[in-house]
Amino acid sequence: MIAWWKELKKEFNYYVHNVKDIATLEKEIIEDFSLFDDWTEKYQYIIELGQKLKPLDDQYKTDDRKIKGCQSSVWLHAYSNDGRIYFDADSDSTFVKGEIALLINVLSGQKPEDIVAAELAFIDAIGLRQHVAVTRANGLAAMIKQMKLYALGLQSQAV
Amino acid sequence: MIAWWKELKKEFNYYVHNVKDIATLEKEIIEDFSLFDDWTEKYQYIIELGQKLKPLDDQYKTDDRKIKGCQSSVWLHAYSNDGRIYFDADSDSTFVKGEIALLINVLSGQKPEDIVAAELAFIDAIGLRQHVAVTRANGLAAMIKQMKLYALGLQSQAV
Amino acid sequence: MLPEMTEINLQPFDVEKVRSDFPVLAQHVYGKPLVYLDNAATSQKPQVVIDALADYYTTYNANIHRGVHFLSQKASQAFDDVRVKVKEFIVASSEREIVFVRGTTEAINLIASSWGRVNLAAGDIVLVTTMEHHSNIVPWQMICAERGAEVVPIPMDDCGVLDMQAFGTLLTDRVKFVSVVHTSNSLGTINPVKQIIEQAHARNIPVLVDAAQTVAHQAVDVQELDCDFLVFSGHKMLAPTGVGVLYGKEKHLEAMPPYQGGGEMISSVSFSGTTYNEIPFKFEAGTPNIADVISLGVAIDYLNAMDRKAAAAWELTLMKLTSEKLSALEHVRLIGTAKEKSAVVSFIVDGVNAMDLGMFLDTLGIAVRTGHHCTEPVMHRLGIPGTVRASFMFYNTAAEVDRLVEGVKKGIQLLRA
Amino acid sequence: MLPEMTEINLQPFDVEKVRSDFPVLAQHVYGKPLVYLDNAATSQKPQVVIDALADYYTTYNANIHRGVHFLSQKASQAFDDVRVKVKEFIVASSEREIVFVRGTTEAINLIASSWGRVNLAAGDIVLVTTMEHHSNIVPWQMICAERGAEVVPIPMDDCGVLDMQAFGTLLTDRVKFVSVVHTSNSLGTINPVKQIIEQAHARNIPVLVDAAQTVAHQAVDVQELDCDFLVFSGHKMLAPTGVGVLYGKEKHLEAMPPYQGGGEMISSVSFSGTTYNEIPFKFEAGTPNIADVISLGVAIDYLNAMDRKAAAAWELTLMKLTSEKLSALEHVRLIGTAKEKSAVVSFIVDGVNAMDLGMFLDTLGIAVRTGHHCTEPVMHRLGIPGTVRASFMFYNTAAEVDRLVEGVKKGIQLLRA
Ligand SMILES: Cc1ncc(COP(=O)(O)O)c(C=O)c1O
Ligand SMILES: Cc1ncc(COP(=O)(O)O)c(C=O)c1O
Repeated sequence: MIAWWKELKKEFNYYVHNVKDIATLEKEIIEDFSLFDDWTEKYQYIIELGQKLKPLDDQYKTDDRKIKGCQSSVWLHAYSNDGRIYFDADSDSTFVKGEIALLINVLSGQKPEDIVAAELAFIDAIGLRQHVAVTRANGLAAMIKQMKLYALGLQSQAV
Repeated sequence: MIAWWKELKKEFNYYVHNVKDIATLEKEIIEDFSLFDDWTEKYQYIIELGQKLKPLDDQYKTDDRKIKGCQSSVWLHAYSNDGRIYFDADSDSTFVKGEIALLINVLSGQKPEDIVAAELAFIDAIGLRQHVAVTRANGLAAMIKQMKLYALGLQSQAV
Repeated sequence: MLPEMTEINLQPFDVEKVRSDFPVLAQHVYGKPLVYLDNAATSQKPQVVIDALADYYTTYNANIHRGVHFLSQKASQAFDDVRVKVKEFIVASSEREIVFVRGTTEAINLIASSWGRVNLAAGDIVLVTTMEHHSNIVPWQMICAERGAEVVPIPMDDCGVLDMQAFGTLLTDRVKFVSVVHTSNSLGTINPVKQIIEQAHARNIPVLVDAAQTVAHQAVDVQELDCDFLVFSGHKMLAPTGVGVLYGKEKHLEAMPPYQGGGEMISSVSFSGTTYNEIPFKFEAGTPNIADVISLGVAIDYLNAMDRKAAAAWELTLMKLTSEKLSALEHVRLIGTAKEKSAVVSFIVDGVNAMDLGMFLDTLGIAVRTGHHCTEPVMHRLGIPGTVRASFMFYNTAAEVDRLVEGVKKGIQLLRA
Repeated sequence: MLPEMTEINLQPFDVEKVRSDFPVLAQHVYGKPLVYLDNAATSQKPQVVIDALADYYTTYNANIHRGVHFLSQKASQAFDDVRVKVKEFIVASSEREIVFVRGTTEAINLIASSWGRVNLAAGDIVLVTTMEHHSNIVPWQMICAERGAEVVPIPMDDCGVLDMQAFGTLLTDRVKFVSVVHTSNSLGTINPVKQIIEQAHARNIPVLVDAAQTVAHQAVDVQELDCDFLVFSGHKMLAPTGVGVLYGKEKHLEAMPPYQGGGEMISSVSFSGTTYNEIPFKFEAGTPNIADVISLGVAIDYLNAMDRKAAAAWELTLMKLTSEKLSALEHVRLIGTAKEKSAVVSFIVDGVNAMDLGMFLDTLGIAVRTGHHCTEPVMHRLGIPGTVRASFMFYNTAAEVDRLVEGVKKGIQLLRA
């Protein structure tokens, strides 16, 4: 993939609703990560994503939006529009922001039922889980759980 | 040593007061045990000693003469005469009786102060400790302690 | 008797192959090949379990759960994997129901202390059996003394069989908890725990099952049993010393206050107030026994990989063989002759002290246990000071049974002289 | 700065020789040689300690104390020998004062629960410090909540030094117990425990010393300290996970009720009444962690055999080197700058999240810990969310310090971008 196009596509995906389905987006991430040789490169790429993540408006950094179980502070804000769910998030950890960027890329703008059903196999496929999932320091599992809970909540609200 | 003489000497030592000092008696036991090749032979010899030990009169098998900390029941009776202390003992375990026989051989008929001071190195020297001392099942340590307590008690009584 | 024995020996189990996995069994003791028949006290460990310890300390030892570095991630992953393995091993519904402890004793203390302190009141009764290990008596006596409650034993008959009629009668409104041993360590009796649980549940009484002597020898399914708690020690099931498992239904663990406080079991700490972590972590204070937990997982793998049915049949074969041969000896009396019985043979010899016989067997390289086996009430009930106990694991052989029987014969000759 | 560093580097300690005893240190992580600087979380183990485990399970694994057979005698002897070694290691007056536990956390829970339940009453105060590990806060909070008592922290200053004047003021008649950390795991501060003990004893208040971070790094003499209790974990002093030590003065241990009930800790059991064993066994319920206790003995032997003074000097050298080099970097701030300090360097970087930096260092094969290190009140007091912590053991090298400093430099570049 040509670099500038990849960039553009990513920015595009982050800030407007997703037009691709979850599976496709996961596949793209896996493709992106296949370029990296080792954990240092992956880490640096996730940091880059984190540095680029749109910051969350301070009004949303409330305690009820804070995710428990992370070593860092993580806030997740969700809203729905047109039957789709959008996420914004922030953290004091750039790495966590990078992880969130990956999750937002895949899940934001999707339909609630798809979010709830998503298995997010890409996390394993890109080798992220082995570095973060087993430690309670990193709240990746907690973030995913919270996103799904929002989707569940907004789904039932919509009904 | 000629066998019958050894036998006689042993019987003699068990039933009348000791005329030899503790060190000498310990040395003799160590000599006796040096004849045995392995633990089976030592075990059998101790069992023999146990089987030969003069049983304790039932009137002395009282709770206050019972030694705590043994897997088997052990009663120890002590009395003094002529400034020397004599022990009689019994157990439902023949092996324990054998151990007691060894202790009585060395300590019975001795002066209280010698009993209190006795280090009883023979127990290590004949390899008994490695088989019995570390397990709380066998109350060898408790028996020695009780003999010394009697000696202490009778010593202070005598004063 | 011979035809029956021959039949028994035909169980299709390759014991020599299995034995070679257990390095300790190749030991010589006093120049004689070791015959290890003290498996109810602790089992030996297969080489893979021993290797797992060395592997852990040689390649990825690290403290877990809060570390972001590679070794910590690897150790955390290995540790967490075992919780899943244990969950599957006892067919729990969630790994949240699996708490790692030091052993059976600590597990029972945890439940008695945590569950008991909030649920027991003056006049209440905790039912146990007469054949409990001390570890399932004393923790209840301690909390009952504190709460003004009482520990009451379900009686057993002379064969070591629980009196289920008496159980029915004892199950009054005062009973708040039932804590029973699944497999008796001194008698071998396998108790009808499913039936006990059903009857107790009919009155809404929770039941703890002490499976210390069970998990290495038969399949356990906590959902099928429907027990509220189940506890066991790793060291009796091929795993290292220092690790055990407490299974508890989620609803109980959620409701129970924490037992020990400290690192790992908290969510946040301040002097104005501390909040606890979720289950199972709420009950795991401090650095856990990481290496031994990981090795417990390897022990479970080992058990899962073998033909457990054949292994269990082999153990029962050895038990029957031993029972037959020993009871054929003059002066010998078997203690514990329940029909439902595990591979434990307890016996006494008229006129021979149990410890004396045990020590004699030791001189022949045969390891048995003697005494009350931490079940004094059993001995008291049967009017005996203790027994000699041979307890089997699938790696024992028929030749070892013969050496035991020969040893007992010789011992009787010597000791009854 | 260079001359001073050169001087520092001249400590006569053959670190390469020592390193070769620790197989894990030869690891490569992500293709890079491992730099293990997470020693305050857990230490690595010398080969002799790992071998002791394998040796135990391969040649004499058996349950202890009640067995009359050879393996049990051998295991019992080895186990009991360690109690004597521990006694000598901390210069206790009797091995009756040495109780084996799972670790520091369990030791403190035992004391809080057993001592606290009979000695704490409504309105009483337990003094701790602001820099306690959660394991020395939460157990006291739990027992105090039960007894209506209160946990009060002795404050510290911005450098992480205890406010001894405040301590004097806080030491009122309401104080019934003082429980203090000897060496802070997050700051490295070494507290004046001897002085604390003297002042508390002047008012007849017993003192517990949490020596988890001390015993591997400096000599401890409980008689000289005159502490009432001292606790530590094996896994932080070259021994396996799952074993720790509780030292208590005989008079306290004698007076305290048992903590857990079960096998080993009883003298006799019946349903009409149970009598407890003598100390220390009264506090050791159930099958102990035999193998790990035996390996703890080997770890003590290893420490005793080395030139501990040189090792300690080397650790402090590394600490000073790291402190100097890190504090020379822009944006870096050291956290914990007490004069009396152990080989722990905690720091934060302005504008860089601690976990991000820790993870970056991990990508370079450097293992540090990040976060609050189970001392949340410290972070709260200093107004920071957490730190990056490099903690040293004598087997670390000056080259590793350089790799850490280089890593931090690069990390700052990347993460402050
Ligand atoms: C000062 C201090 N106290 C207590 C503990 C708890 O030790 P453990 O987790 O081994 O029980 C630690 C370990 O992190 C510590 O550093
Ligand atoms: C039936 C039963 N319960 C409890 C225990 C105590 O187990 P542990 O000593 O491993 O805590 C044992 C072990 O002897 C046992 O056999």
